[in-house]
Amino acid sequence: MFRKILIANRGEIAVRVLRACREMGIRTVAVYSEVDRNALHVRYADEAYLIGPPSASESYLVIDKIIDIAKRSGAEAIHPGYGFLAENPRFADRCETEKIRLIGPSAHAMRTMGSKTIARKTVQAAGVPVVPGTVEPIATEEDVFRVAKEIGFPVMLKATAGGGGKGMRLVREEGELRSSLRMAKSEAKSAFSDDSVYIEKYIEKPRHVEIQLLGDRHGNYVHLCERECSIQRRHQKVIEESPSVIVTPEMRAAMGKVAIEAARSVRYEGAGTCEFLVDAKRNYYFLEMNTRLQVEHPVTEMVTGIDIVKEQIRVAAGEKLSIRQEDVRQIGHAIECRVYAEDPDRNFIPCPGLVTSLRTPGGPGVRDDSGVFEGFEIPIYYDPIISKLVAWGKDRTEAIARMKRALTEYVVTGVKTTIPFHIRVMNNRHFIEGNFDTNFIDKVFFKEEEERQLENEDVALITAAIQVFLEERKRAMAQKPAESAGPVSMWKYSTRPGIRKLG
Amino acid sequence: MFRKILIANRGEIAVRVLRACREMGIRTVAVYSEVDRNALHVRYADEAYLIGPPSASESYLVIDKIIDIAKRSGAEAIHPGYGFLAENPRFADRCETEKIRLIGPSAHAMRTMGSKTIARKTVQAAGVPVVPGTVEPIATEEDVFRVAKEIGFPVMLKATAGGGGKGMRLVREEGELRSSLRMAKSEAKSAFSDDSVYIEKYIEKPRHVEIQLLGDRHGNYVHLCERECSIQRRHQKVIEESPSVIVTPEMRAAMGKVAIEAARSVRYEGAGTCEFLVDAKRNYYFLEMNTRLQVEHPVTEMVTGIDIVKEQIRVAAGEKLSIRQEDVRQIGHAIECRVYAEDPDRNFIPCPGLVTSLRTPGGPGVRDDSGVFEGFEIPIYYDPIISKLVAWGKDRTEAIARMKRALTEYVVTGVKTTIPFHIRVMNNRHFIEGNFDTNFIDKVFFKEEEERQLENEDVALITAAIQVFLEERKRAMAQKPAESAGPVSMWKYSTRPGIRKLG
Amino acid sequence: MNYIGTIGEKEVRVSVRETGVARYAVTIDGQEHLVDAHQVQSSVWSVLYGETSFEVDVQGKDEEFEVLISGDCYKFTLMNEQRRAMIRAGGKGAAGKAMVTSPMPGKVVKLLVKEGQEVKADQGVIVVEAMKMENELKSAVAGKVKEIFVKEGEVVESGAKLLLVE
Amino acid sequence: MNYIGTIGEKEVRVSVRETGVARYAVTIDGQEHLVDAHQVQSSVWSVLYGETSFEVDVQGKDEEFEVLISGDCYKFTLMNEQRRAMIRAGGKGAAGKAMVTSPMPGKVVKLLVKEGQEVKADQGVIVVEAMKMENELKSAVAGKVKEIFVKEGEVVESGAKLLLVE
Repeated sequence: MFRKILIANRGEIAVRVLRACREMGIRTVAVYSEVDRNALHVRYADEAYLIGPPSASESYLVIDKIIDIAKRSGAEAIHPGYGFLAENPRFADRCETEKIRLIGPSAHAMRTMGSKTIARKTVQAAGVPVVPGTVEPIATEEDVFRVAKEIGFPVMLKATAGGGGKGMRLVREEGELRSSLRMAKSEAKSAFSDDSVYIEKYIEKPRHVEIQLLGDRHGNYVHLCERECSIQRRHQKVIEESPSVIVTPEMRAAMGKVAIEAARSVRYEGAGTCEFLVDAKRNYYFLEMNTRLQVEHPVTEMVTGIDIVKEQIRVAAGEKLSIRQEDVRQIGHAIECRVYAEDPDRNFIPCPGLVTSLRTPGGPGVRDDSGVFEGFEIPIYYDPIISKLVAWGKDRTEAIARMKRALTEYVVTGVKTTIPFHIRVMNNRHFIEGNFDTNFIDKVFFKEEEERQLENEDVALITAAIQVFLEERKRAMAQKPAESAGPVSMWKYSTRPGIRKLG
Repeated sequence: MFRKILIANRGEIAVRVLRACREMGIRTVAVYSEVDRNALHVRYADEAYLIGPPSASESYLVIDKIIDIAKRSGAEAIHPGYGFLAENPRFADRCETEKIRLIGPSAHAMRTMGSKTIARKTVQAAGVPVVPGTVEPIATEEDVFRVAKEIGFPVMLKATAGGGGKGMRLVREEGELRSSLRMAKSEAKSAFSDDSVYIEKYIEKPRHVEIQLLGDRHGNYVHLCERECSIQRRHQKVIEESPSVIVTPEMRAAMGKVAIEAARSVRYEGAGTCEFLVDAKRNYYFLEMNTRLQVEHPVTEMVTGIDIVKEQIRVAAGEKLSIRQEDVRQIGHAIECRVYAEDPDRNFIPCPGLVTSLRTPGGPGVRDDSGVFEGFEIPIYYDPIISKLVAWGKDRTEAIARMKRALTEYVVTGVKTTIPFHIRVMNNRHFIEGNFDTNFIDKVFFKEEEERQLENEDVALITAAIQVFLEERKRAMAQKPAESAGPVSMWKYSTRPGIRKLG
Repeated sequence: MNYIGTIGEKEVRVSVRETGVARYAVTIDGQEHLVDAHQVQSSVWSVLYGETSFEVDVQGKDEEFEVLISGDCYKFTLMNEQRRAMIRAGGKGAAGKAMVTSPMPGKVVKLLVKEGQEVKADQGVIVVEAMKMENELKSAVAGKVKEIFVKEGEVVESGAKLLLVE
Repeated sequence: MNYIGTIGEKEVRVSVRETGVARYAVTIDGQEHLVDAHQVQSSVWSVLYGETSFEVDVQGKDEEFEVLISGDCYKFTLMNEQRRAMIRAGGKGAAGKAMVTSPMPGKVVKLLVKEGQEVKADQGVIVVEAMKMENELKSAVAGKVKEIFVKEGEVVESGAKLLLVE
């Protein structure tokens, strides 16, 4: 087993990996940019190295710097988390050259699956159904227009190197195509340093179901059942759960088998995920394979009891998987809500800033994977994720009730968060009934929300008025003695009952 | 099912019950004393009623007040938590008279099991082995001396109405007997309004193992396996775990069966616990039955996935138990550390006060049941419990590693806590090996701790020195301009590099 | 103290009177509400209205409030009566409709218009990146770009003026 | 700044110099240590000593410190050199050995001695209850009870003088 691991990431996922290492007795090395000096990952690690300015392209994305720190610190392995260098085959190549173990699949597996077009080709060849579309990146604007018209609108533009909703645009009609293409390419360029995009037919009312996989160097594979991630905004997952309400045992077994075949085709090692779109008739189409730890891995951990990060580390060290397929049990139901520093009432605009107070939920069946603390300034440079809140219940009903309970306990002030949004989703009839698809948030939820009557307007107004009242009095108290500093004005104040106490 | 429940308690256990109610969609009524206005249980409840001054005997223990609030609020049931009125048969009687459902066993069960002497008699009659000693409270000081000499020292003095280590004293030799008796009686009087005590033979090197039970009104019983609670200080449990390292499957089945028989003998309803002492040869002796929800119930919830509080509420509403014995599975291993506001380095002296900062641990397998928040003033009037931290792992090794990891993440400042103590226990070789008894903390652990070399004295000294340095400079900056308010002195300061920045 | 609350189109008169320690009588359009309100954590209040318990998070900037109760967000303005009278008299507060401001801290990635250019209502005029997402900001009104206050590549604060359309 | 640290029987000389933003050179008995130290939450510090990362909780009252690192508690005093010189000259700090003080806030349940009574070292003299646990406090020295400052039933603060044995 490794004695020391470098975690080439920040925020909640760096903390997640640090926790696994600490529990395994492995020493940890954190890297941090100038704005992250006080971040939790720096404080939880055994060692921490500064790697440059805030911009990720000058710090967390610089391969040379990460490799240099790994060597200086004597780290034998690097865990890339998700994002940043996690699916960068050049980084995987470099680690191999430098004889540092990258905790993840081979560069070959990354390249094959990382290019969505090659991945589609590979999987299609193995007989797995894929969504109609191009299998090559599209070179010119003319081609984009031509192919889009061939497949027929609506179409999806997707970054070849993409992930996490970046570089992705839904185009409903030809008039939107040009500007969407520009945005998708520009986002792709800045997120992945690669602006190539491809086109897919857009499937109406699809549900997003994915299979979590683990593989080792010895050719063993297990799947850890499915997660459903249909609750999305801007094509980015915000709520995930396991099991999925639409997946039957037969479907689970079939999808698991297909996913393992896909993994086997690239001799996949470590943790990975095959994503599928499922249409209204429960047909599933391979979408892509994520060759990294997923943001939403905790829901699978909650229902299976398997620590996916520890398994990643073990197989990277050459060990065999500690579980066989028949040991995998999906017990109860887990839901994850991604808590972002965003304003859900203003189209999820990012709201970085200082966390002025924080109260995390606790009690039975609740897990919070957080990267912030009271007094932390959420930087503008990175993903605005605050934490991932996960609730487990013996069934979906209990999991939803528990999640709602935990969300109402969760207090984050100073920045706007998606917590209120999640509470409203947990209260939504369609969500509770399991009746939704990937368009649910944009198309159904917000419309229903607009019509909902709010109950406590009086209490809101009363409390705000009291706060204003006290603030005004405080200001008055602070100014008055200075302005007319005579004893008379002081006396005048002190005779008004109750005033002094609270000034 | 009930529509509204009153929770006649405070702190973490009130919060625990509130969480269950909220998840079940039941409205909640909190009661609070004058010092608890801002407490979490008041804020998490749907309704909250002031019931008097801080002293529990004028608030949380006053039956009339609790009943009055239940009626005013329209609560159909009362959950008493643990402590306060939880095992008070007069309260149970009163609830019955008033037609309010008490979530707990009948007054008869409480009376039988609540008197340790009657309980011993009852169980002994059924052939269950009990610890040698008196079965009646002892009337006079002379009798105490006579019986103690008959059984032979060491003996335990125990309050007949006791629990939680209160009114309990170990007496090793005759010379200590008189003062110990006085203390035990006085504590028993103030804690339970009943100063009667009895004597038991003290079993050397015993381990404390208990069986969690559930029973319903329809005569169904299940046991939820064992917890081991041998890590105690002042005869009070501080660390609990499930399973116990010394319990074999056969022993578990046998103890479970005996415990169910004990419960059946009083037609026990709800959640209860049979406590046993286990000697070095794995003989077990019935100690007592706790007719309430135990502090340490979460470890059982973590390994069985059963929400004990919800089951309590369901059976109190007349429903059948939702689980059969064959459904109960003990999966993995869970450990609980009770985090108290106490100074472990000064004989666990209580340290009430203001919680100036708080960071709760998170991540996989961690549950925190807390009753405090940043800015809360832990009152001097009640148990100094801050929270119960529980870690689950696939085996004991992982649970210990995870607990240690979680404890080092846990930050509570402003009051001293037992967190450092727990970290040291998790690092202790004997604890890790499972080699301990109820005397471990007092007899072994602290001696070993004294000999342990600390590693980071330099870092401690350096950091304290920096803090003093900055504080002194701040004070100097604040005073200087006022004392010699001329521009010269200001100028003098401003030329010293770096000073202004940090003032 | 007297305040004017504006909730959507509706205006209400609000007054606050302290009746004891942490106790207040708040009158809304003539109806008096008695509450026990404690500020428990930063902007979080524990409010007992009668015996009903609420946790209320009051986020307010200047006179604009967003109040959270159980995941519901209540938006309104609340202004001291005298202050409002003063502002009305001064005639302030009219401008700003045509000002495009940054809704979050971020970096200006691209200007889509030039000074003097005609724009339509709802036309994208500038792209601001925050946390790796690009956000195209639109002009609320049709008109001519009067002034551009930022350059491409510039880092801007939340609320920063970006450009003015008239 | 120069300080004297006292750890058990041992005395060390400590000096602190600021070398940059949140960077310090701390010398302990002549050996210089360079650290990067940020106060991140109340009394909690994030310290990078070289590249090794520590979370350090510094609880200090007057000159007495209890510092927590990974569950280990380091106790010592740290005093400004000049201040210590002054105190030594003034001859303060001798008394207090025979004073029984309350180690926690609580209520005096029972006085076990009367004024004028002879007590042995380690003899219980007073019972203080906090959080329903009774704590018998002992006299550190043998002698006579000179003065009792509290009555039974009285609520006392942490550190309150209870009685004096001479």
